[in-house]
Amino acid sequence: MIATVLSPKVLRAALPALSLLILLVAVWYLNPRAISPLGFNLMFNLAVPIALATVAQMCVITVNDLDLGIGAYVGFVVCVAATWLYDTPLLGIAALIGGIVLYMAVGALIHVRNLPSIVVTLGMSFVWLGLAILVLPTPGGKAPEWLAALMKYKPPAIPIPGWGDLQIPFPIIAAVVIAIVAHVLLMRTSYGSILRGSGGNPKAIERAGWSLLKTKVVMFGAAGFFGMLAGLALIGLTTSAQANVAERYTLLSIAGVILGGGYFVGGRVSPVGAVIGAMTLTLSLPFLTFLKIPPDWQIGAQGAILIVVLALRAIIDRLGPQQ
Amino acid sequence: MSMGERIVSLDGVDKSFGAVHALAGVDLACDSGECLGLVGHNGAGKSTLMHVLAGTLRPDRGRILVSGDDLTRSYDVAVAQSRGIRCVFQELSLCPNLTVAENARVFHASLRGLGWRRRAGKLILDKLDEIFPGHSIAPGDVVGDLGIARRQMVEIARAFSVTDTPVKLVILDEPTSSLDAVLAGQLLDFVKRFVAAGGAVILISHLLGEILDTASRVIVMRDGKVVAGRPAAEFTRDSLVAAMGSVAKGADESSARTAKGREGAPVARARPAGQRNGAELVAHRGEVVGLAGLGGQGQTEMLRALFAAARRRSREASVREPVALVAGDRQTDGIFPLWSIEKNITIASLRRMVRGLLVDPRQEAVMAETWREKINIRTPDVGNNILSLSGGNQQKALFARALGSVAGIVLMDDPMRGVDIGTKQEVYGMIRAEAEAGRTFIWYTTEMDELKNCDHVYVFRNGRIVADLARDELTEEKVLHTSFTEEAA
Amino acid sequence: MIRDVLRKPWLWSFVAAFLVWLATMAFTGFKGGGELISAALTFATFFVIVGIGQMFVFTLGPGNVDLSIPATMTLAGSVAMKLMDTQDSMIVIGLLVALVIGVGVGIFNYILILGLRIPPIIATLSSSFVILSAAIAYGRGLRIKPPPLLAEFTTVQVAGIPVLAIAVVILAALMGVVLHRTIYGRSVTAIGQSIRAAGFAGVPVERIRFLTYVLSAVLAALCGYLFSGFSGGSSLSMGEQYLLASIAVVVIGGTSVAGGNGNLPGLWGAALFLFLVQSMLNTYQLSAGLRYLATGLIIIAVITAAGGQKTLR
Amino acid sequence: DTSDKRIALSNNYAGNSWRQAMLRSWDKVTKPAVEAGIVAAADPFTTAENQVTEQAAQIQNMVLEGYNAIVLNAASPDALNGAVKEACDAGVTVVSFDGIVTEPCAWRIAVDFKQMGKDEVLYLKDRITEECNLLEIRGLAGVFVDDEISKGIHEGVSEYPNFKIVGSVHGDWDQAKAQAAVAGILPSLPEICAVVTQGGDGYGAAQAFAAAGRDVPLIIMGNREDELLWWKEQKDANGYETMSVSIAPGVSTLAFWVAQKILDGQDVPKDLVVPFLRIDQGNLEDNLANTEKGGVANVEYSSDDAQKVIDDAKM
Ligand SMILES: Nc1ncnc2c1ncn2[C@@H]1O[C@H](COP(=O)(O)OP(=O)(O)OP(=O)(O)O)[C@@H](O)[C@H]1O
Ligand SMILES: Nc1ncnc2c1ncn2[C@@H]1O[C@H](COP(=O)(O)OP(=O)(O)OP(=O)(O)O)[C@@H](O)[C@H]1O
Ligand SMILES: [Mg+2]
Ligand SMILES: [Mg+2]
Repeated sequence: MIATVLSPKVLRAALPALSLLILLVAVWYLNPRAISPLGFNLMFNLAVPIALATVAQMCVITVNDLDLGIGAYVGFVVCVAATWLYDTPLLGIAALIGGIVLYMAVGALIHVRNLPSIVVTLGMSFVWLGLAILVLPTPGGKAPEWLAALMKYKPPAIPIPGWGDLQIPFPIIAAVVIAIVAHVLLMRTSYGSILRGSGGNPKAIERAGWSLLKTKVVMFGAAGFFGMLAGLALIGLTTSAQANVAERYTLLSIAGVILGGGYFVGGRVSPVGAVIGAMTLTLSLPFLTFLKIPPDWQIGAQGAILIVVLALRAIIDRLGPQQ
Repeated sequence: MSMGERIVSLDGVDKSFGAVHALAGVDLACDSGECLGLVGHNGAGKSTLMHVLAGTLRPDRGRILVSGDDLTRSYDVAVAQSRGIRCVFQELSLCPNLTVAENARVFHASLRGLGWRRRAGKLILDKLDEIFPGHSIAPGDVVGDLGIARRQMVEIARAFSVTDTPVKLVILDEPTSSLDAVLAGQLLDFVKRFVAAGGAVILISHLLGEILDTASRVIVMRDGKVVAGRPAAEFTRDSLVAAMGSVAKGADESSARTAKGREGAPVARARPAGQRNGAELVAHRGEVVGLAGLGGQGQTEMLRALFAAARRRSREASVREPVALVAGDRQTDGIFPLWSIEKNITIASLRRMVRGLLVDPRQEAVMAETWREKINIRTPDVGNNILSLSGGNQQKALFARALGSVAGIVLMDDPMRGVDIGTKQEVYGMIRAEAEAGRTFIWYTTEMDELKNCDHVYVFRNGRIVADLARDELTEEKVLHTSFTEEAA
Repeated sequence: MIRDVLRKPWLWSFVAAFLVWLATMAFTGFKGGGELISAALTFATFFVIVGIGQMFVFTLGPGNVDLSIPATMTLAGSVAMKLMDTQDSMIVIGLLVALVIGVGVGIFNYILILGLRIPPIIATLSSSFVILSAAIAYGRGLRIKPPPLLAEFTTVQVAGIPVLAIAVVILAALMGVVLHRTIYGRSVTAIGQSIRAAGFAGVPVERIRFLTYVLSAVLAALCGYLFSGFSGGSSLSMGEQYLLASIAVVVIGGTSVAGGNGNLPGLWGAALFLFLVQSMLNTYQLSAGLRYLATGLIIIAVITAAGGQKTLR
Repeated sequence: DTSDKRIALSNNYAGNSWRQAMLRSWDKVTKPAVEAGIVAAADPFTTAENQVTEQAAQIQNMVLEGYNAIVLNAASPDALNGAVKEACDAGVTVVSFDGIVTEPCAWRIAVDFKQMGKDEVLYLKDRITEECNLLEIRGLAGVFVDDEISKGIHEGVSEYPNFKIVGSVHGDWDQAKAQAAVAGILPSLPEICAVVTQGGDGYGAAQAFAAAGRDVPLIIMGNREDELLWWKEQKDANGYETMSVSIAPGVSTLAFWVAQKILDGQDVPKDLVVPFLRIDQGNLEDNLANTEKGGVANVEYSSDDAQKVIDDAKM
């Protein structure tokens, strides 16, 4: 029993959660006040858009592609939301749908012409940034009230007899919902198998009579959709926009997918892991703030923490035969 | 299903790949209730023909009729499936990242809605139980974690599983190449039952015994044409070989080899990790050492341990000469898919071909050309991409890679997978000659015929050596006996 | 013969670069065409240097990428400049130190990749943060001038052609020979197609991967050294544009992202193309938004025209 | 009394010499202040890349860590408003400088960037009266500071019709990028008589002109040492004349003192203004002598300077 629980396979699956837990303990050690509803709110609310962007990236990675444009796209959504969606909601909605459609078109183009996704999405990152600057040439704009309100939502406390009120922070609820939705869609539905299979062995999927064009378009469409949600969540938090606000999401989202146990090729991804990966990355920032490193080395410490978290993987791999 | 009903017929099918005329006016018909055996040398066009039949390749010319309807124009995978035609391809078609059950779902569009996972698992598990009793595969296993034999089993079971459309015809392209004798026997028994119940099977194999034993009718292909087609009973092993265009060599010629005395220090020795007693594998210079037993009993691991020991210190094994390996899983461990045949052959011998600091392209060309002729790799040009070769010819290229290298020890992981009978005989001869000249071979095979070429055979079971047979002790009974019952060796 | 050339994947990048040059010239009435080419050659040179290393890394197969190039450039540049302190006599020592830094970074990256089994993209990203921190701690962002002789070497031109560009053309040709004709190059392409098959074919996989990451870091360090000399000193942000550029140059140049298929002439075409697109859009005086938009669309158009890889079976 | 108060510096970018000088000035001024017991702590923090989202997270973490005041050089004037508001709600004093924020609850120590751009043209107007083609080098597209300076320049140009902007490129406040951008556009441009810049790009422009074999025009500089040095060389060789303007990195120390005074209970107006640091032909040598090798011309502020700025604003 214990042997199965501690088997490398199980440990590897539990690794993302384990890393997050270790980091949480470290944060708690440095600053006990942070482990509180307010603390979780402050530490994790920016994890919501990152988690959504990570799920978007994961959709693309599932079909063996990489999206280098997701950060710029989230920036585009932020700009549209802070301008058109605020002033003329219908136009805003149309632009957001247009964004998703463009994402699907990119997926179709990549499949039909058999193009390397890295270059196409790199090109798209310039396109999104350009569109964002055209929509909002200088920083500004205003978040639609409902979005700001949603992101500030405080769920009602749950009274627990003999202990007090349990206030579950909104970011935690949001992360759980995102993880469950993505997991069900990709891992539990029957078409989800086809989507992942088209990353694992596209030829086999095609030979079984499925359209690879469709799987690609669906996955890029899903990436566009989750990317859009990421942008909306972000503008709800920042309440005001700037074109390059989410540039960093591109690398963060890739790191999140990998931290969450995903691989670049072969359709091997884990939605729950990806969300946890995103939260781990987010949590590394407060950890570093509480650590009070001299500014010269603060940037390096961010690298070091990524290394440490990922090194856990090596330790577990050493325990048993590798895949 | 009624017997003798025409399921599918191909009329004058033509297919070319560039300069290669893979199919030249092939006619083929298959009726329900028959098992059609399809044989032919490597590159004869068997797989290409099956791709046409399965709808994955469109022929350049010719007609396709299914149950009497001319479907030439609209024929594709979906149409073939809706008409009950299934295919297990030579190169496996499972998604390694999905579970066994999910792979079943990929095949059956109707497996959806609530509870699809459970239904898919039951579907594939029932079929596996039916074909390969005692298989120990669970629906939740991820396919990538399974060995090549198990993957093949899953793929076969999947092809026979039924949801909404009945299965009329199943094409099996070298289904036994990765299975050991027991599993192959189970499969062929099942094929017989399936056919007896009114189904149809097209069976491709280079093991002529299997074909003669299982098929009701046999079709022989040569250079893209059907050259013979008669009831199986009218063929003998020799007439079949003759029809394929290979010169049959007497099987006894290989037994002419006499046992060598074992003396001096061995060039390789190894002990399986789980070995309890003192038994170990020992190979002397110039020996052909066989690893026998059922599939997946640790033979591959032994070869990998020996291979690793040649590079770094290892507790399990020690090796005193450079080694080369002919991998068992051609697709993932063998070929370099972007390279030409030539580069695929020379990769292990580049060190010899360096002039100054650079690899000499002329020497490369010479080596590739030499081996093309030596083991008859069918291609107009060794500069062509490796994937343009048929499966068996790809395997020959891998052979050339290992035999052409300077390695003193050649490890072979069931290397004859998909190699036609004529070539096999030639390769056996070559191995014997090389051994004579001082090269050592360690050869994992599940075929008795091949073990007869060995000087010394170790039988594996459960990851351990259970028998150690010198050449004069080697009999089929002994190998089978020790493969199944554990006893101290 | 002509058919062969037409099928080369790198051809498209040169065609694209030429078309962009024509489009720019159409705007100015063919004034300053030569100057523009000479400027393009100058800046493309630096893209090509890092592009070579990145290309070898890409050729190792999917998932392999070096994101630490910008930070390595910065560290090597700032350490070398501070050490040389504008003295001509220190030029060689500065170069050696820069190269040693490259080797060190390569080793560090590879320890993360092999020893800690961190996927290269994250490993090199993390190490780039550490390297940048080292550069900050050492150089404090101060901009020390290069020795005059180094500045001279990196900027001098012969008949409008920068000497450095000529040197790098030779370097690229040499690396092309290394890729296609040496055992090392063959091993890199083998690993890129199938790391397992390469191992079983006797390729020393880990040693080759190690050498490749070191090569990439050394070239980045060399680029940092030369570029500091060229632009009048190092700065902490000098590598920034080289992250995307090194990737773009490799893939637009026709190297397969799936690995196993490197391509050197294409680096030059793509590097020239990237620079010329920027100057074309600047010349057209488009607004920043339109300029980004056009850059993206042009990149996508070029890659679409060049087409993807065909697959057999 | 603020001896038990803790102040944090939130910086969003450390990748150029200006930011490095800013961090050093902070260190130089706050360390003695902490030692003297004026405040309990003055910790600097910086993010890895110039990103709004990371800085927002950083501010939130500072609130959690319990700082009494946050001195902020913001990556965006608006996009941090959410985080700043949260800090204010938690009772933290927020003082923004250089990159200021629009959130009303925060204090702003602003530089009139628009005026800075306009001043460049005003300087040119005094020097050049004939027809003159200008090349504009801008900063990072989509960023507030870039937009403001550019607006000022264009406003100035529209007032003096002898000036015409014939080309405009983005140099992202980086010598190397500016050099590449100028080199790329130069072949297509007519004779340029002056270059208007935003700081940190003048030397790159001079290099590009020299490489193209063109006459080096009048280039407005941005207080970097290499720019001043180059100017000095030209001045000694051929009497080259220009001016140099930028904001002093030491403004972070001004923000520190302002935050300290707010914590001390002083009534400080929300909007304060600091002048930019301008170097002219006459005081070039003095400034050059005071500038660190490879650094930026700088001034640091004392508590008294801060008091003076506050008092000025109250008038
Ligand atoms: N995609 C392709 N491109 C080029 N040539 C091909 C391709 N597919 C098959 N061929 C060629 O067509 C011929 C027939 O190949 P096929 O795979 O049908 O042979 P086979 O009879 O199945 O042989 P084996 O027993 O070795 O599997 C061979 O010469 C092969 O090289
Ligand atoms: N392509 C592969 N990827 C990962 N692991 C593999 C692969 N092929 C084999 N293995 C692993 O190697 C071990 C041996 O499997 P394999 O089926 O190759 O053994 P075998 O002795 O050659 O048996 P068989 O004759 O049935 O193929 C198994 O643990 C299997 O999971
Ligand atoms: Mg075949
Ligand atoms: Mg095997």
